Formats: sequence, C-alpha cells, structure tokens
Amino acid sequence: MTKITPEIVAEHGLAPDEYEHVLAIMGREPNLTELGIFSVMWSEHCSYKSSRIHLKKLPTKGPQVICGPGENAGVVDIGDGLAAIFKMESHNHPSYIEPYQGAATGVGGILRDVFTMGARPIAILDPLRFGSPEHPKTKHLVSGVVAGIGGYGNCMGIPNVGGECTFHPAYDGNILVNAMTVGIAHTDKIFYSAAAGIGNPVVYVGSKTGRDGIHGATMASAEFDEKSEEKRPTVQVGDPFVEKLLLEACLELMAGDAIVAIQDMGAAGLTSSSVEMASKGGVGLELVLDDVPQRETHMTAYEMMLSESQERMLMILKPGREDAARAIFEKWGLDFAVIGKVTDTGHLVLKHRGEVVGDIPVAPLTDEAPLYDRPWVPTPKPAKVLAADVPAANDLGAALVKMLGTPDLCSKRWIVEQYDHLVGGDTIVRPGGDAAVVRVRDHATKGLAITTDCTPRYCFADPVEGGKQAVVETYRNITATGGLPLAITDCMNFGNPQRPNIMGQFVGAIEGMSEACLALDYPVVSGNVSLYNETMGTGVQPTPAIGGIGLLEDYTRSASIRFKAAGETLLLVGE
Amino acid sequence: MKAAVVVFPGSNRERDVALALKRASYTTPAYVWHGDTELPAGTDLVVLPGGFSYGDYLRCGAMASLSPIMRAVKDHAARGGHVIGICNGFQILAETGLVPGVLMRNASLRFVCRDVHLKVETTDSAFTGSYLPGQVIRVPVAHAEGNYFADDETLKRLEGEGRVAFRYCTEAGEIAPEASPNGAIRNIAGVLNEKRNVLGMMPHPENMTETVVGGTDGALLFDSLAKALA
Amino acid sequence: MKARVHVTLKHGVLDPQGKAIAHALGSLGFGGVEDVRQGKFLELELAETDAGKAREQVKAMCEKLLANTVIENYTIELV
Amino acid sequence: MKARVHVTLKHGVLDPQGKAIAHALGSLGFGGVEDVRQGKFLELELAETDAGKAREQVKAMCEKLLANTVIENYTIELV
Ligand SMILES: Nc1ncnc2c1ncn2[C@@H]1O[C@H](COP(=O)(O)OP(=O)(O)O)[C@@H](O)[C@H]1O
Repeated sequence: MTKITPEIVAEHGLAPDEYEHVLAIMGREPNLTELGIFSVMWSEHCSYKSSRIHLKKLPTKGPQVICGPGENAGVVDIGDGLAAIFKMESHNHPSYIEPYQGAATGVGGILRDVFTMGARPIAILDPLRFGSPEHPKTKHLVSGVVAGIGGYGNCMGIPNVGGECTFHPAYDGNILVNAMTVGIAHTDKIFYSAAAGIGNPVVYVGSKTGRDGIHGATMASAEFDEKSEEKRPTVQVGDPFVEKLLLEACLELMAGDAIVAIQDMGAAGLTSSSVEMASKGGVGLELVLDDVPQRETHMTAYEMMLSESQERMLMILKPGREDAARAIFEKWGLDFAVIGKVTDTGHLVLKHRGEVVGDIPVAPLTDEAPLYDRPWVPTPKPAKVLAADVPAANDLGAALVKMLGTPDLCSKRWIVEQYDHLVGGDTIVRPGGDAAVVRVRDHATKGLAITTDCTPRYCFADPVEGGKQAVVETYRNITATGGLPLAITDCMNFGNPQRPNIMGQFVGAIEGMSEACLALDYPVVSGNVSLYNETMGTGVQPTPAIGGIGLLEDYTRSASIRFKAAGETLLLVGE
Repeated sequence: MKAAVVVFPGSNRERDVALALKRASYTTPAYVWHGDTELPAGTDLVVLPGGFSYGDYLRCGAMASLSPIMRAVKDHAARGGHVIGICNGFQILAETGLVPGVLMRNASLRFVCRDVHLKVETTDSAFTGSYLPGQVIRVPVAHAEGNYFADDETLKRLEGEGRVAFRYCTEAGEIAPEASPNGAIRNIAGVLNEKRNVLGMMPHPENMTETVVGGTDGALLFDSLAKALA
Repeated sequence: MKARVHVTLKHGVLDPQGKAIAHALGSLGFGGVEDVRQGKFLELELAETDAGKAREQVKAMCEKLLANTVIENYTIELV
Repeated sequence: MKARVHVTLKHGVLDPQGKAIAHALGSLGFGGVEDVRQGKFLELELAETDAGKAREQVKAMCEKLLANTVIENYTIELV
C-alpha cells in the first residue's frame, strides 16, 4: 500500500492542516483512494471553501422558487403544473488546454445537470470571454471553443439561443467558457439527489469509465503555471451521441416511478455523485467497484473513483425495478449496472476484488469540509469620470461606425450560425436580440425569455456596482422581450481568492448582486463558482456572469429588436 | 395522409417534422423505431428526420442506413410509397442509394444554421405541388455536411429529368455560388429519385411553418403532401 | 488479429477538408504544399486468428459500412 | 515528395466514433470485433525534394495544425 507522504498530500491539493483534519475524521491514515476522495471533495470546485460564506448572502427565496441552490439546478414555477429548471457552469481551464473538447464537455455537463432533475432541455446559452484578438492564441481558442459548443449542442438537438462573446487582454491566459441550460419539467415530476431506502440498489448508467481526466476536479482549482499546457492530458473527450441517448433513456425512465434519486457524474464523477447522494439522504452507500462498467483494463479503485469520464449517471432505484430500468437503457444501447446498495452505516464503503478498499464516514466528509473566510479588501472606489474630461466625438457617425466594428460590439453571426438555434421549432426570438424567447413545450401559450449578461469592465472598476448592473441588465433584457423576470443563475469567474484584492472583488460582486436581486424580487436559484482564473499572477477581470429567465404568458406577444416597418415611431423610455 | 416518422438513435427533429405534418394534415404521424422491421399498415409517407443519427460518426447517415427499418423503407419506396429525408434523413437516403449523390463536409468546414433562399425547380412531385414553378422560398438550414456532390453523368440525368427539386439561390432567385451555404455542386439543395416518390433535401421546411417562428414558406411542402396523399 | 484499414476518396472526388487543410497550412506560412487529401484510418481488433478469413471479414465490413464505395476506396492490411 | 501522415488518438483517450462503429458492426452481424479505433490519414503533396527537410516541415505542420497533440499522436512517412 502506498504510504501517504506530505508530498502525496500536497499533490492532492490538500493543505497540511486540511490533512490533519482528514486524519482526525478517519482516526487513521487514509489509503490513497480515500485521500483522493477527500482531495476532490475538499477541492475549491466541489467544496466552495473560499466562497461558501459569501454565497449565503444571496437571496434565494421567492414564491416562484421550487428549489433553490443546493441541487443539480434551480427550479422555478412557471404555472399550470410546469417548472423551468436551469443552471450555468464554467469549463474555463479545460477549454484553455483543449478548446474543442473542453467547451464540448462543458455543455455536456450542464445539460446533464438539468435533465438529471427531470427536465427536457430547451435552450443553451454560452457567455464567453477571450483574450485580446491580437493575442496569438485567441483565434485558435475562439474557433475551437465555438466549434466544441456547437458540436455538442447541435448533436444533442438543443437550440443554442444566446450568450456573449467579448475580448480583453485580461483573459489572454485564462479564457472563460460558461454555459447555461434551461429545461422544462412537470412540477410533480422533479427528481432530486438524496439517496433513500436502506437496501435500495445503486445503479450506474451511461458510458463506461475510463482513465479520463483523473484529477481534473483538482486541476480546475489550481492556478495555472507555464508547465500546465504540457501536463498529461486531463481533458476528457465528450460523446454527445451517447449523451443524447442518455437524455432520452433517463426521460423515459422518469416517466415511470422507479427512481428514488438521481445525480449526474460531473467533475469528480463517481466520488462526488455517490458522496452527495449519501450525504443529502443521510445514509451510507456500499459500492462494488468490480461492477462499474470499465473501458480500460486493470483500473484501480483510485482511478475509478476519480475518473471524469463523461456521460454517466448514478441512480437509486426502488427495489425490484432494476429489470424494467435495464430494458430501457439497453434499448438505447447504454451501459446499465447495479453497483451497490444504500446502507444505514452512514459510511461510503468501497469494495474491489473482494476487499474493502475505502471506508469513509460521509457526514464529516461533507459537513466538515474546509470553510475559509479569506481575508479581503474592498476595491477602492474609482475616481469619478467627468463628462468634461472626455473629449467629445466630433463626428458621431464615424464614432458609431468605429464602435460597431469593435470585437465586443460587432455582429456575432460567425458564432451564432455555428450553433443550431432553431432545432425544436420553438425559437420565437432568435439570437441577436436582448433576450431569446423560446416557447414552452406542452403549453399552448407560454414562452420563456432567457439571457446572460455581465460587463467585466464595470465589475473591475467597481465590483459592487458591476454585480448590480449585471443582474439588472438581465432583468431589462427580459423585460424588453415582454417577459416577467423570474429568477437568475450565476457563474462567478474570478482570480485567485488567496489574494485579498481578488477576494474583495468577489465579496463586492456578491454584495451588488444581492442588492439588485432583493430590490427586484429576482432570486438566485443556482450557480457556480470558478476561482483561480489566473496565470502567473495575472487574473481575469471579475466576471460574475448572470443568466436570467422570465415568463411570457403569451409568446405570440413577444417583442423583438427589429424595426418592423418604415414610418414607425421611436420612443425613448427611462431616465 | 398516414405518415410515419422514423426515429434513429440521435434523431432530433422528429418532433419538429411531426408537428409540421400535423399542422398540414390534421393527423398525428406515428413514430417508428429504427430497430423495427415493419412500417405501420397503410403508411403513405415515410419521413427520415433531421438529427445526428449515430452521432454522425464514420459518415453521416451510414450507420442509420443499415438499420432494420430501412429495408421496409426501401420496399415502401419500391412499391411507389412516398419517402422524404430531411437533412440527416437526406444523408441516410443517399447512403442507402434511394437518391443519388453524396453529402460531404460543408466547404467552410463549419456547421451552418441560418435562413437560406431556395428556388423551387420542379412542381412535378407530391412534395412540391403546392409551390409555384420557380418560386423563391425562405427556410433554414442547420448542418455541417450538406455539400452535395454527384458525378457529371448523374448530374446530367438529374437535370435532364427535372429531378433537382430545390437549389440555393439569392433572395432575388439567382443561382449564385455565394447563395449556397455549403458549397453544393450546382447549388443543389434537394433531389428526387427516378420515380419522383422519394425526396432528399438539406434545408428544414419543418422549421418554417408558422408566422411566429419567422415564416410559412416551409408549410407549403407539407400542404403539397397532404393534398397529394389525401 | 489486427486489421488496419485506410479509406480514401476516389480520384476525382472533391475533398473539401483536404482543400481547407492545404489552405490553412498555406496561411500558417507553410509554403510548397501542393495538395492535401484526407482519409480515414481504422484499426480493428479481431477475434479471428486466420488471416484469410479475417481479410474476407474486413472486406465485407468495408463494403457494407466502413467505406462508401461510390466515392471511396479502401485498403486492408493485417498485422 | 509525398508525405503520409497518420493521426491517432492517444492511448486511453475515449474514441466515440470507434466505439459507435464497433457497436454498429456488431449489430450488422459481424461478430468478434473487439475494438475499433478511428484515426485520420492525410496525404500531402510537397514541393520539397529533400527528405530531411520535408520531414521537418511535416512535423511542424502536425504540431501546429494536423494533430491535436493534447489528445492525438501522429506518425510521418515519406514516399
Ligand atoms: N454562485 C453561486 N450562486 C448560487 N448558488 C451557487 C453558486 N455557486 C454554486 N451554487 C450552488 O451550489 C451547488 C453546487 O454547485 P456545483 O458544485 O457547481 O454543482 P455540480 O454538482 O453541478 O458541479 C449547486 O446547487 C449550485 O447551484
């Protein structure tokens, strides 16, 4: 057995005091598999250790909220027994290393988060930030990321109806690739992740497990250095075809009542899914790793628990429903395996080749995860810019033309046309407007207005006002299409939280967002935090990307930005 | 009209086309699984919908063309039954040989989703009977491999027999290379088989059948079918 | 037994990918690339151990699925 | 001078295409196909006549464009 040295602990991204705590919880030295599990569960990515105390300040409640943060995605009531389920996520680091696959698997992950809860996805949006257009890597990154997002979403048949794409040198070494998915479910058919029912089977479905991206979850939380581009590939390859089959098979199974709980295997795959399901249900799980469908030979327990192979799900079924469920997954050509059972021990117990290869008490693993109140300093208020200090344009026409030609403001047709934004036949307001409008399936009149917004430049100058502005802009964009804003999701992309000024940006943005959400009755129902977007000491601009959704009771009455006919009257409203 | 929409693993516009058919004919088509070996009794029209059957892996449409149901589709066509393949469905038809030619990677090498203009080149088919000869219509495309190619001899026959159903054109109806979203030879967007009962086309008329989504030019195709196969 | 299959476009069939690659190489500053043709390369792991039978099998796979013989040629190597 | 380049996925990297092909072959009744891996095969027509220089050039092309070296390997043959 591998002796756990301080080097191994450090390689797993655990600080010495964090490791002391592991020893205290275990009451003994963990083996490598157990250490690996602690390392992913306590990574920034999974534990939110730097951000959690601040995220708590966001308003998350409202009469429309069916399920706020804490599940795979947020759930909002849209009336007549229907719910919108949505979330945004980042795939920044993987997309920088391998733009096509990184972006593609990012889309795959966020789609799974939404259909895990019982929703059929109806829209994808993708806020993107790249470095300066002149930077030698930018072109390659833009074309790879856009092709990857399109490649995955197009194949899935989910329309991509919006997003953003702006450029700034602050993102030269750390691009931001965020993706949001919105789905529709019936309010009496929403699926959660809490395991229950002692003895119930734990079922694995989807693709086989390979040695993909072992340790990707900790990679996503480590600051980049020059060498990381050369490290062994921790990037996973996505298979949108299998995900499409997984979507259809899951929805088919969900139409019945066999599922007790379900959770997708995202970053940190089998580890985070099994630990979260056990923790939420307050139960134990026993997994027999020999039964995990494997793509490669001689896989170790460590590798299986940490693999990030894509297109996999974990479910708890009602007893006796295995065969009926298996028939559905086999019809769709997917792997299906009973790999364990729910127990009353409160422990995650792993068996492999006849031996117990891991035994961790679940409650302390999740509840006692590190939590940091990192030191932070407020961002100094920027000096007021006086109108008189800015030279007036002497030719407004020329200024307008120049602005329209800038990378941030120019037409994004080149991107939008690589995404299927019409599949489904429900796209009422296409990309290019303030918010997209997508019709709600299975309802005669309802539509959803969806948008993502953030202006990092504002957030950099003043995180509080910038955070506020991002929320408010989504609100306005939804309103402009005729929608009633309902709720938001967010993706908080920041630099290294161990720098007090960066942490200050984060805290400020949260403060601004909270204020706006409270003022507008516009709660946060899901989100994601991506920290350490920093290369050799240079961080990205603070980028709290906000995704908002709103409801149109009658989609035929939506408004779009197009002038409809000559001679129409233009009105200016607001201050 | 009794229509059957075949669902392959990876199909994703089966519902779109089923709704378009329903709007035109007031009857809901049946969904048929690719693994089935028979079409529902009395099927008039078989639809191979858009999507990414088998992920578009190897060659678009190649694996789907070998599905069990395709034997029944071929028999149906041989009996004079009608078949339409849209986008991935066109690729499947080409792979099975039900229509001539192949669909290669777009000349841009990129997926393209946008509205295009098409010139209706023949109204002599159950699919196009409700259009006016030479009519210019607007419908979207959404594909990465729609670059139609056939050898000279095949093209000569297709054109000589009036079997090119649609060509990409400018808004004014000009068949110009720049009007083609994919580099297709002679701007061909859709072709008929010899007996004119099988149509393969890349654009998506099913996504242009309601004013609220941007237009109704595509609806006429389904109206044509509903009338012809009533 | 392992089979290596090359699937290439027939002579005279336009190769949009090859053309685009040649173009991209040119704009990356690689001069003197006169033509690029892109094909597929498949490696199959077979249970069959008899070379003659394996070749027959793979030939049938190529004819049926792996190649579109209207526009593509294939070659089979056993290793 | 002609170069033949094979681009294949690195060991352990998922090959969705290969997997789907193997599956399809199975359902077409071709038993005994244990694994399929799909790669790319490129033929380049080069103006360069010196083999050493040609190899250097093609290597650079592979690194820059033809292969995605994060997940793919390549081999070069000159003919
Ligand atoms: N910035 C945020 N604002 C609100 N909720 C958040 C935020 N970041 C994360 N959350 C919530 O925390 C939970 C865990 O998120 P995450 O780890 O990203 O989920 P996943 O399992 O999909 O990786 C989710 O329910 C998410 O909605």
